[in-house]
Amino acid sequence: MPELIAKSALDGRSLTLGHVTLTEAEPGPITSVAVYPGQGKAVAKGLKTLGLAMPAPNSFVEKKGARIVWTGREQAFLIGVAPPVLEGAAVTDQSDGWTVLALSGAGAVDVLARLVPLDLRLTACPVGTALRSQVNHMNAVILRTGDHAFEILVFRSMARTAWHEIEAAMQMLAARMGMKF
Amino acid sequence: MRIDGKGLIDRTKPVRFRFDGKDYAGYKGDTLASALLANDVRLVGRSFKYHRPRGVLTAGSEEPNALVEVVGPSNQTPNVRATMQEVFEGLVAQSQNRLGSLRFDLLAVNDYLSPFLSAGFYYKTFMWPRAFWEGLYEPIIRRAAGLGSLSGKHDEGTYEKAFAFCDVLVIGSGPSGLMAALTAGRAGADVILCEESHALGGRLLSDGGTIGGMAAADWVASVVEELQALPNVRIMPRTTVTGAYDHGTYGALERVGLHKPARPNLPRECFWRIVAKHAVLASGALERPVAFPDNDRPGIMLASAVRTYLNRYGVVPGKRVTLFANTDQARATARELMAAGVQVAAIIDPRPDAFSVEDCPVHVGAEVIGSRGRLGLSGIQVRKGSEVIEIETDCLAMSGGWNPTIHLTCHMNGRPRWDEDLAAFVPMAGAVPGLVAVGAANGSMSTHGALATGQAAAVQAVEALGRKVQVPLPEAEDAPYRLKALWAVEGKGRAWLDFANDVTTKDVKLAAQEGFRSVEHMKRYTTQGMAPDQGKNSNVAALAVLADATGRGIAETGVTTFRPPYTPVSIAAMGAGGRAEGFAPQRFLTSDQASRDRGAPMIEAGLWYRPSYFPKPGETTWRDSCDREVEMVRQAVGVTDVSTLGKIDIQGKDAGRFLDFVYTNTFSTLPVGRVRYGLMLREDGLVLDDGTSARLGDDHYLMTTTTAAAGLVMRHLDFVHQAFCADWQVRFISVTESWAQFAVAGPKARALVNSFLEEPVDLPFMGVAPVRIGGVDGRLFRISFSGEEGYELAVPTRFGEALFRDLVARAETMGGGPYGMEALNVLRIEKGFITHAEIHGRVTAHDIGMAKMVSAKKDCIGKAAATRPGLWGPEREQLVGLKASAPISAGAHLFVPGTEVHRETDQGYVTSVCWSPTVGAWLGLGFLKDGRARLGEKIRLVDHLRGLDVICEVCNPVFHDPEGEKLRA
Amino acid sequence: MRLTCPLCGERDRREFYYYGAEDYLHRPSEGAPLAEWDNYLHLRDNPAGVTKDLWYHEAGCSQWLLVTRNTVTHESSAVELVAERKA
Amino acid sequence: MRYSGLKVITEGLFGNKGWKPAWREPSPKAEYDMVIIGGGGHGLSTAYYLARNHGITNVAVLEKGYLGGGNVGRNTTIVRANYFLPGNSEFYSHSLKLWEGLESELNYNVMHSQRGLINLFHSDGQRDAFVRRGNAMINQGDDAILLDREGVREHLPYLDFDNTRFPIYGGLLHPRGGSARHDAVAWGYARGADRRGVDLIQNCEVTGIDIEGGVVKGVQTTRGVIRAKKVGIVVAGRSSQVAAMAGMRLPIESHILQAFVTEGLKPVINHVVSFGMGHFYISQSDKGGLVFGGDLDFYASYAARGNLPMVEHVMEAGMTLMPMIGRAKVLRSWGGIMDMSPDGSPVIDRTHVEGLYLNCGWNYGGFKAVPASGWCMAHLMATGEPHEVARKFRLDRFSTGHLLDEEGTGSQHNLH
Repeated sequence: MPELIAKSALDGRSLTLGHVTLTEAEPGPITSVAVYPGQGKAVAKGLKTLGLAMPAPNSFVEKKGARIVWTGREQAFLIGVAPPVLEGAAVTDQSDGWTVLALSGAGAVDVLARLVPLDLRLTACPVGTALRSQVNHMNAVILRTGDHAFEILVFRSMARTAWHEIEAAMQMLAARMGMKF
Repeated sequence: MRIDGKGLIDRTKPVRFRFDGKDYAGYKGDTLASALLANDVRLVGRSFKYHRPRGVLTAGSEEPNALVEVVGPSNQTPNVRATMQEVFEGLVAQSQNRLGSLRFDLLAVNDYLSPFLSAGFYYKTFMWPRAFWEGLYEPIIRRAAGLGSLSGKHDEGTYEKAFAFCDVLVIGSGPSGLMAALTAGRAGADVILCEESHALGGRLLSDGGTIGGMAAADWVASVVEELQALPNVRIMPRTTVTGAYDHGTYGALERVGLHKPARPNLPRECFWRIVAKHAVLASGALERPVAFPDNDRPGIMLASAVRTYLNRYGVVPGKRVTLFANTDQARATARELMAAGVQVAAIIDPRPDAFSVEDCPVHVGAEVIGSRGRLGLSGIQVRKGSEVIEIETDCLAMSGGWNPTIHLTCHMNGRPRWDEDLAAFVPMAGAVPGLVAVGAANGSMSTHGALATGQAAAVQAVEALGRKVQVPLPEAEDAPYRLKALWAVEGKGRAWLDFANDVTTKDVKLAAQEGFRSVEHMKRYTTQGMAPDQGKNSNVAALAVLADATGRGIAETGVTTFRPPYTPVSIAAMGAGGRAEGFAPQRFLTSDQASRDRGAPMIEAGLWYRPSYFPKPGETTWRDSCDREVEMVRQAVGVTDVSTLGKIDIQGKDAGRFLDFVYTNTFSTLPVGRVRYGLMLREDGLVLDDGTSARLGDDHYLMTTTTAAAGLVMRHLDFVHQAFCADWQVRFISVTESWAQFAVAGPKARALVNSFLEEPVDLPFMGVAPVRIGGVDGRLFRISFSGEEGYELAVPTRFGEALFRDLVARAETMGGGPYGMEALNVLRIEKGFITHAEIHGRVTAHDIGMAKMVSAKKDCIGKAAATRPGLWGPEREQLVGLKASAPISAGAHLFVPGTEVHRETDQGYVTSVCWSPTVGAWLGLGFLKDGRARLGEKIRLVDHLRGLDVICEVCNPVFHDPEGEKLRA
Repeated sequence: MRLTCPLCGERDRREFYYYGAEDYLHRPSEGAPLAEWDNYLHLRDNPAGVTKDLWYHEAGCSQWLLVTRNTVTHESSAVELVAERKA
Repeated sequence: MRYSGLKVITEGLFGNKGWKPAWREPSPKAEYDMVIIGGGGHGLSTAYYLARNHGITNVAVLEKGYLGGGNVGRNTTIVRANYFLPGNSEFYSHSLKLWEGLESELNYNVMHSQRGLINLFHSDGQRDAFVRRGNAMINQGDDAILLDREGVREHLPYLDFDNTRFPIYGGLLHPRGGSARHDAVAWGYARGADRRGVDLIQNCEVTGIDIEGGVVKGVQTTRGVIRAKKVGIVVAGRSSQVAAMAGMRLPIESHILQAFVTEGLKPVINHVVSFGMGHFYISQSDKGGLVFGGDLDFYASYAARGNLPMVEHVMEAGMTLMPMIGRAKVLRSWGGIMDMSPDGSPVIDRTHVEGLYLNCGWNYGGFKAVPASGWCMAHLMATGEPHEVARKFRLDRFSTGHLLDEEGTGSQHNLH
């Protein structure tokens, strides 16, 4: 039985247009950690082995390539590293459930302003912010990873729609730029 | 005509455009209206009912008359305000609502029939003979009614929507708006300044005067320059704030590309949703016409409009201008015209105590009582005491004072307040939380009043944000605003209130006479205020006439409700992104491309796309392929992608207990490595969904839901968990997207599956086990939706496409292959398995023969409500199988043979149907009154829509392998 | 319209799913008479004024929220997590 | 005063001075045989049919605002009889028959235009559901035709057949479906009731219901006490508030339903069209405006105004289905207060108080029900027995489980 070949939803696609770049990122493992009631301490012990802890709401923490993202009440996604043994939590592999789109460049905030009902400017959304919201009609987890950079997690089966909608916003903004000069 | 030395247009940039087939020239910065007036074109449209000639009345978005169609390369836009459409090279526009040419509109005959077409006439006639309404009268009325025309072609234009957030939203960039933005901007607040026009400054661009010792236009330029330099201020020209919604949310429409030829990806318009902590309404005021007899001829305009065309566009709408106004401020129009060398024939001022200093005839205590000129003004009659004066004039500038632009403050049902001194409605403070009206919008009519109130509102907002600011107030004119209200002038001839909908003062009086005395009744009966200008030019005058006709004060008569949008907004802008596939996300299977490569038509299943069938050469209809695929599964082996089914990973000590609470049957006793079919009810006792749940470990279950109900079930589980068992040791998350899952069914299924496993496994029916496939950890379930020996093989989604291609290729070497939704449907009908066609939200466990699955030993969601008497008994329609030799159809109804086919004799209906190659007959599933007690009966199936009337046999829904030997082989 | 989720912060209404009045939290105990179920499922105060109802932060943290708000002015004065609500 | 084309001409020749008020404006008497609370479409038609069918004219209709100011003035004016559950199908069938004679019955042009209503479907499953509905309509004696994709294209060529997100499989054509002028229906029934002696009393809000020994005695109002032997509650979105005055808690939740009208356009849409994959329905009024609506705002509210998320969803639905309306501009948006019931069907029934009757639960469908609702409420109040076609609209059906759930979405009030 030959090895099964892996394929990402968008085959690592990339696009640069009007000061903004959109690429499909390769996040590595994604694991959901959901703490059982009263089991916070046990889980903290497990996470400490990675130098991490359950993150505060709307935030994510990154240490040596391992990132832990707040995704709900007593719940987080561990990204980029294999999960340690975690007593006191429901641990579920989510690696294949999400497509991660990296959006960077000076116009990134303006692009997302076309699709996300949130203030994503640096003042309101500093580096280290993790917001569960929407990209147009799709649920998404939005990470502010740099002064001009975001990573957006969408359901893998909707990756094409997410890409198409972000690209359309980039094209309209580029056309607006063209109009000014 | 164009005059020199005036206007903010760019005379170095001529622009050619076309109107009604004729070419004209204007300049960059002109609107279509100013450019037409520069070319002495006064007639631009025809009114709605009487098709009277219409000319430009205003210089802004409140224009009721100059509505034109702008014709683009691939589409046209109706009802465009010529006063807002900036001219660009190659602009093509045409007048609308005319039969024949604009000068000779055949429908103008209606004007001669006007005595018979007064307000509400159509309610009193057209009733006889009945067929004539739809056959004759309505088509004629619809043809004459309406204004502009849609092209009927798809709107391929680019449109955009966007969100914005700020501390202070300033609406309008006149003196009060600029002062508010400057104050808040200097305080470092996060400011958005929206301006409807393409240039900032509001009426300062027309009224001139000085601010802080500088010419108004220079002051505007200096403030705008400073605002543009402030990083915390965003200026949004060509953007109208159209609606105030809850909690500081505002809708705004930006005209992005309408002033340019179409360009790829450049949006025509962008609809903004702006969230503001504080908002300052600096929308100014709109000048009021006066309802004197025949006040609607082209050439009769608002005084401020004449002044704007002069100062902002260097255009004078006539050669001999007269002014009819009841305020001191309006005199400026006459003085500035004279200063520009334009002849002013006369000033008519109804105020007996008015001054007269201008060196032209000034008639004090006089009123205009009539006008002449078929397609444009040529003269007016003026009454002064008992004397009537005839004046030759081709442009009459009129002003009945000003109405503060209060609309946004009323968008949350807030009623405005009548101010007797201003003779106008002003906003009720706090009517919209967080919104403060300033300047003329709040009745402060002078430039000083505007600057002061604009600054004060900004200071209040800034201090609420915890900031401090000190901005000196520049000195400006603070003339008193003194007027004697003048709504209408008695006289021979009709006096027009609503220029577009042709509503006269007589119509308003007729409404009162016929009992339509409430202002809401009057509006609906006369259609006053229901035209494109939304009553901006007529509402207040009309209710004043109504108040007078019903012996009440204006305050007591009250005003109708302003509602969004402030100015009309295109459906395409508010629906931006919705066109074509943008309306809803698309979800693709990993096997999508492989299926399309095999020519499978993909059909919608919720948001997903699933293959319908896999045509082979020589197969002409879907049935050919479907029958083959069914036989292939029954005799060899079939592969199909089932990844769309909802999959929810449930863990914790109380996971089993939780499943017991949401399923009717018991899962806490399910052994590890086994799978069980579960039925889930809504709390009202009717079936919500069904599916299998597997126990992967002591504290680990995997629930499967139908594709249709995946989101519904997830939300339901979250509610039950958080509302009733938040403290239980159970957590769950969707893994639908994490696994690609393929059903393998048929006599050779086991052989095919084992050929993929690193170690073959002997799985009992309804068993589950972890497996290794091609170096990958997967799961194998032994469950069947086809009735054949069946498995479902799941691997992480990234390997889905590879596994599907390999599975299908190998299946084909064994006489099998892929099968689609049509075959899947036939297989499950043959086996009597239900889908949401059967559990359509109105059926109980009893109805589908699963009452015994409702465990007696435990409570569960829906169990109690399911005991309601109306949900039991022979009257209920129960799930049955139907078999027939002739074609039958889903949606048909069932009757006892020989009875009359009518609602009272209706015995039930058919939900699913197929031709069964396995059984060699037409099979169906349906619901029949007391069905389970009538197996073996003959029943008559009637489908009027498809012309079917077939006798069927009522039978057990499981047609194929009722004992299930194949499943357990 | 905006709603403040206790975890995610203030969000546009489009991120939430509305279920109904808080009556849905008071599920009758096992064996309760059908009249209690009629109350639980159907009968409502439906006030024109302050009420408490159930919203689900569907696009956010998937938490069910108990919101105290006014059905005439749409003002919302308090929001708490159903999972952590006071008894 | 009878209305007719001839009258319009004769009056027109004499300056229209002769037109009389469409209804009197009496002040309330101390006592009536019957009082109807609510001067909307259903209240006015109830009063009209009490007088016409049962000769009961000592009746007052009490309206807190102006006649026809509630939902009858805020809907998208669609008239249809395409329900499929027994209990509903006969009621709406009866209503449509009453609509078809309404102009001559009321001597008032309500502009009922049967231009045909098409419910589009976008999947095999949805087709079968509409076939079940169409057959039920024919079994009830009404009209339904199944159109395939090309059949829909013939009627509605402007739909987006190529790119729409949910392809058009076909449609269920209901030829007798159509629209009417909503205000004219309220005014027609008001004038009709007034001419038969019913007192229409505006600006008269009911503040209390007097009950002695389980029997209704009359009502308290802002214009004094009015005694009556029988009282009908016909106030749609305010049903809970008025029923509470009689100590009743109703299975009703009030919700906002937004509607929209565009600027006037030349004829471009000649049917009523309903989209199957998102609540969107549209028709063009005789004045040329496109009148359309969609879903509720989905939260309980009495604000009679909605918010942007649902506005945008409706516009997006319009753009995916018929992008040709993109350049039509929305002139006005407004909201009605819908009395949503747990199964989407209405209540026309007695109450636990003798002489007090309840008419509510109209969800999305109140406008087309105006004639039959009045007919059946009048029959119930006059005879004490429910009319045959409204027999299943019982108040207790939710506790007994005899549901009429057309949408099949269960007891959640806002899902119907």
